[in-house]
Amino acid sequence: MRQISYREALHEVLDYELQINPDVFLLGEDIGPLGGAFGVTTGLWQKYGNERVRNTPLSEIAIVGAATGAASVGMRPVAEIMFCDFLFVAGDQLINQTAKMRYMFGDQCQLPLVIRTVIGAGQSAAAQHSQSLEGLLAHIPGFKSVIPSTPYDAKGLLKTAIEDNNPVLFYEHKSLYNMKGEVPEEMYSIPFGVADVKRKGKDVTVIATAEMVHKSLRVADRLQKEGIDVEIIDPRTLVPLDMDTIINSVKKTHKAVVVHEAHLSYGPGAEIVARLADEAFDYLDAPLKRVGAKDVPIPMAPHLESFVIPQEEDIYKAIKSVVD
Amino acid sequence: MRQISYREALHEVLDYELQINPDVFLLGEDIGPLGGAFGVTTGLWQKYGNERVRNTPLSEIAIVGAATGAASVGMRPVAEIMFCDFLFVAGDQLINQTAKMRYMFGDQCQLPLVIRTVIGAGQSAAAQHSQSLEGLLAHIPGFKSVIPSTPYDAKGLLKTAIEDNNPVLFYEHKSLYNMKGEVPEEMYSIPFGVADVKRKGKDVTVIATAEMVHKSLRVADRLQKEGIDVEIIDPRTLVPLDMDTIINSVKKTHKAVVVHEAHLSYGPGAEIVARLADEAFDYLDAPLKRVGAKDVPIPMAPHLESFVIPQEEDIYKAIKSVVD
Amino acid sequence: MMNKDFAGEMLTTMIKIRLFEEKAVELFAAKELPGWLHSYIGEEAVATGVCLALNPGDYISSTHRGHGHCIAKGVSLKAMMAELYGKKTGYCHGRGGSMHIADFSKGMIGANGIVGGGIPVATGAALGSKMKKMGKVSVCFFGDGASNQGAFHEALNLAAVWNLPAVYVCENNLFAETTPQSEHQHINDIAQRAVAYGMFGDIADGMNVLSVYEKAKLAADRARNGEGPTLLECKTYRYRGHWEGDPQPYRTKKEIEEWKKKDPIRAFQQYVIENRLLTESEIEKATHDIQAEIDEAVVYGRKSPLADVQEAVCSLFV
Amino acid sequence: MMNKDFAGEMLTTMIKIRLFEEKAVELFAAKELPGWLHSYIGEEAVATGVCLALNPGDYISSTHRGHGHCIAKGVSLKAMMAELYGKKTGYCHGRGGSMHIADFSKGMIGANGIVGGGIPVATGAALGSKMKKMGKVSVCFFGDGASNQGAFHEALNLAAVWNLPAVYVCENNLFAETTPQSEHQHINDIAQRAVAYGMFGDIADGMNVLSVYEKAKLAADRARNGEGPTLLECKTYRYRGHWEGDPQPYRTKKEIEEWKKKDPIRAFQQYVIENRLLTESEIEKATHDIQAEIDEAVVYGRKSPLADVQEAVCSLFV
Ligand SMILES: Cc1ncc(C[n+]2csc(CCOP(=O)(O)OP(=O)(O)O)c2C)c(N)n1
Ligand SMILES: Cc1ncc(C[n+]2csc(CCOP(=O)(O)OP(=O)(O)O)c2C)c(N)n1
Ligand SMILES: [Mg+2]
Ligand SMILES: [Mg+2]
Repeated sequence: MRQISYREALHEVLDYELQINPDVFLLGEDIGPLGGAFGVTTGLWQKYGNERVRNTPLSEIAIVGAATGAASVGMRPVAEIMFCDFLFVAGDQLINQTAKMRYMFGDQCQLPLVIRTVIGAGQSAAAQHSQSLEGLLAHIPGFKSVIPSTPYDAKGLLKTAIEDNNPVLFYEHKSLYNMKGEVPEEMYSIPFGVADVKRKGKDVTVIATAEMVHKSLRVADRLQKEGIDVEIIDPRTLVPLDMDTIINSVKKTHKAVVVHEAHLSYGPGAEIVARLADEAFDYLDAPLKRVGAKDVPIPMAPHLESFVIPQEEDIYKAIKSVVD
Repeated sequence: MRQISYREALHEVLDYELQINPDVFLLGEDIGPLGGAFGVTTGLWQKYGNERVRNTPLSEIAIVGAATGAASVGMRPVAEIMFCDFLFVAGDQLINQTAKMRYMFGDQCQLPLVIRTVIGAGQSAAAQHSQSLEGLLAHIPGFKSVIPSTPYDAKGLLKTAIEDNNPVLFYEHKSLYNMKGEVPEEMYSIPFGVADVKRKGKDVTVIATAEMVHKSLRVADRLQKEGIDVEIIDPRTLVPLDMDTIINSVKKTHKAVVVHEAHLSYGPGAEIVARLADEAFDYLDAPLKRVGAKDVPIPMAPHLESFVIPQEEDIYKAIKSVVD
Repeated sequence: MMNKDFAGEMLTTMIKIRLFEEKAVELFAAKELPGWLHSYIGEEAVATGVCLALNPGDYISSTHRGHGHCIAKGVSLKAMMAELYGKKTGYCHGRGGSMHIADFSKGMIGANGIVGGGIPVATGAALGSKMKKMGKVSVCFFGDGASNQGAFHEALNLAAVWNLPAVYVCENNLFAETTPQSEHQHINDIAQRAVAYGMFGDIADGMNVLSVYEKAKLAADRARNGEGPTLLECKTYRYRGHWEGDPQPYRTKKEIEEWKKKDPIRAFQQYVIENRLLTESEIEKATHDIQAEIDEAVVYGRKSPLADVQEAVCSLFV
Repeated sequence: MMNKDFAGEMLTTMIKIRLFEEKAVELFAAKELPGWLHSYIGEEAVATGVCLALNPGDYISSTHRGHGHCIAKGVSLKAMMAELYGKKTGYCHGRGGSMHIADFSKGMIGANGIVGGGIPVATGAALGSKMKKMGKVSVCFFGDGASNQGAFHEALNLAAVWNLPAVYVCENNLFAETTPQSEHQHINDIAQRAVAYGMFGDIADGMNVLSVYEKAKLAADRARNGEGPTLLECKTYRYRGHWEGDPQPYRTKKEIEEWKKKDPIRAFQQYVIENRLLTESEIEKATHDIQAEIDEAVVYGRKSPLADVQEAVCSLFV
């Protein structure tokens, strides 16, 4: 099958949806002539024009509010927030308007909107441009949360996101945009709430998201040589969360390690561990481990940044600590 | 000892600090002549005047920013955000400025500021005035998070908060303001990161916060009659989190239930469970349980609100499920 | 513009708001209604003047003090009252209550407990209307206090630069909760903020329904004709506390009494009588009918069943 | 006002910024510097004119495009360069990098990666100064794009109503990243936004250091004398891309060349020579010295040790 990048995979879906559905439109900062800070919308403004691909003022509150209001009256906006670090400029719109509107008003409207945003470190972009904040809004009822790790998943999940009639948060990892992988030409949807087993194994279950899937895969190769067979599960969506696949794996391996780039404490991995500690308790043979960013703002200097962000060595050690 | 309310306990500390420390000042919406939406600052504006007790415009971004900037140049502001639901109007200030400023700038300044805010349901105030959002910012490195459950704790913890040279989030539960309890006349500080055992017991450990401490205490009384001896631990601060006290209890009881009013999924309780599932794994005899609000926006109608918010019956069932 | 029917609609709308609010206040004091209550009494001319200047399909969004806007937009008193009671038959099935009434079928896209929170959302509705070429205007009500929120600023800037069919109606009642305008902003006329966006700004006498109507009509027409959004400030006053229970340490009885002299309903009633548009007995009859409708709504609210709890936790997503 | 020393300081400050930026751009292109870089080249007159109008203890806060502000405020080039290199000896021990330089000892309370994010914080510093009666003015730099953020609105409103000693310097370089001003706001003069706060608004020619200095002095004096804050718009232009690597699809080479004709350094150099304040050889000598200082800073940055990783994760709280 042809190989395209994560960026191209996303771009294909946006292009397709703009083409087939007049209600779909894009809005965000610098998504027009530039094609967005990470180039996902490259060429779309040229193709669909000002009305459908809307460069906004530097106003995250207005972006989220406009998308929410437009969705409530029948449009299907796909908004881009340049970095997830800026989501909370519009924190109130997200938490108190977007997330609650449909439910609070007694199901009077649908809210088909997608908010694409960018997570992750690795570019020495420092504390305000390197966070992985996907855990925060997962706690707020009313959002679905998607976090793809491969070009294939990116395409199928974004398709589903745009088809969904509820607010969807879509977290793209900046280090993955150039990553290539097999992606079918045709359109397809990947249902939310279906985890993907990225590697089959029998000794230990690793639950990882975004770039950590790839770091974990490399660690698994290394561990294979040591005779440890790692199963890697990518939940792909945090809300809804496919605990069945995770629990089934743990029933087999009896051990689990959760890996994410978000900060460790009060992070999204805690939820997965907590559910395992309840729902799969009887199958567990070892302490449940988590690997996440150290609990400090992400520093700029590359050696400090790497130290704070989970590295393969950290994942390796965590897995070893439960299989030994 | 004399009994005073949670509200009065907080008020005493603010009054005292305003009196002894010229750098301390209060700011917030309607904290002046009215004394705040919940009356905590009653009389302080009259006593200390406009400069020290500052009624602000309806501008949460400005409140948090002003407090942060003033703290960075040597003041010790105590800001009030009327409801925690409004914290994320100032989400970016909190997450990207207040939390990061000191660390990101290489420890060049101290940031002694306290943000007092109100959590909790129970007043049929609906989805935008009833949340318990203490878990969200606990995930952001740079804040200490305090969540007192009694008048005694409220006083000692607020004193510590104002003495601290770092940003402190101080969550007051609206249903507790009128609660009375023994509180010494003199000033005292309760160190952060020291959990309090609210009830000694040997059969099961309940970790609860804010109003859930009291609901759990009532459930414990009921369970005592059934021969189940519940230990109740109130962490009092989420950051830093006193896992030692919690783990020591679990070493004795081998079972734990975490109870909070925040939404269940991706909530603060997940962190406590996750740490137990790692650090106390060998002592556990039963699945780790959590009780939290159901994952929908808080509805207004009293019967719906009660159904969504954890009730004694929910706590009772969770405990029973692990001791049976 | 002024004929008998229209004058009648204006007057009865204001009376309906006043009587509904008086009843709500009474029920709340009797602890029949759960939650909180922010009364609109005194400000009736604003909602009425604005909503009567709109087409039926136009959008409005509202605030914590939203009953007046709903009523002026023609929503059902029964479903409103049922919502105040927290019943299944209420607009939000009891989930929303007083601060969160919406009736999408009438273009009322929601009241809001977050001050200023509805402004960007209403702006989005205007965007939707424009993109779908629906010809609908989106009106956003908010207070003087709300005009200090970042959300106000970002939304109005967007509306101006995108030339959206929106009207921003600032109900300047001189207080944000307990804080007088002079303490929360260093300006008198909030309409001046329009300058910051290159937007048209205007001021209406919010105690005079004709003044509000005239300015709102102008603004709505401008919006509909693609001439861009307007910031319309209506100078008004609330007679009761910020919320029911407010001790009101921030103003005097005298100040309130002074404002009551400009009562919008009394003034307009006098006007229609003097101009022989309506007779006293016609007004009496209409008032009587409204009272009956409200009483019926109360009975409906009281008698309606509660929403099912299971349903309430199962409908987060479509 | 203009004497030899002062003219010299103005000119050398601008040259120092220009040369520092040119060096940083060069090092970045050579991949010696990690992270990102937003060059201030073209806008030197703004930082220089404003900072020279301040007292040494006054506060400034800055943006992602912050090197010029830092240099004009007199911070150490060595510690700046070391920070760009991500070294232990940098202002932030390598934690901050280009977008997060601060030097509290010089009143430089921080650059910011969040557009508009520093405005409320700088307002807080002004509040602190006022409450502590420090007599310090707090200056906040930000761009045209930033003036559309809610944070801008809330902070300026607060400063106006509390009469804080603050100066809000909007560097209108006509673009927010790739978006021209005309697409992000429906006004030309951002200074007009002062009207919305009952604040004094003013405009300076941001390519003319004397114009900036004069207006900034006025604003700082007003602030210091308790006459309230000012919104000072400086019309300027950046010569390079938004960030190093920007393909710049949004403007033409010709437009850039037109603006370069108004180059603030060349213009002021001409002025000082014509007015016999400085000679060409004095300028040459000064430029030479600055280049030496910058080269020294580069060596310092290069040779400095890295920060200790353990320390970096152990100092979250005081
Ligand atoms: C973001 C936010 N901050 C604070 C509050 C609390 N609050 C509710 S109403 C109100 C005053 C609103 O004033 P204004 O906008 O003038 O409207 P009015 O009540 O006068 O109609 C305040 C502070 C809120 N609901 N939302
Ligand atoms: C809140 C926020 N939104 C978006 C960005 C991304 N961003 C960085 S600089 C910039 C443009 C800033 O424009 P302006 O304020 O005019 O400053 P200039 O770069 O022109 O100096 C944008 C959109 C950001 N850093 N912060
Ligand atoms: Mg008001
Ligand atoms: Mg700019």
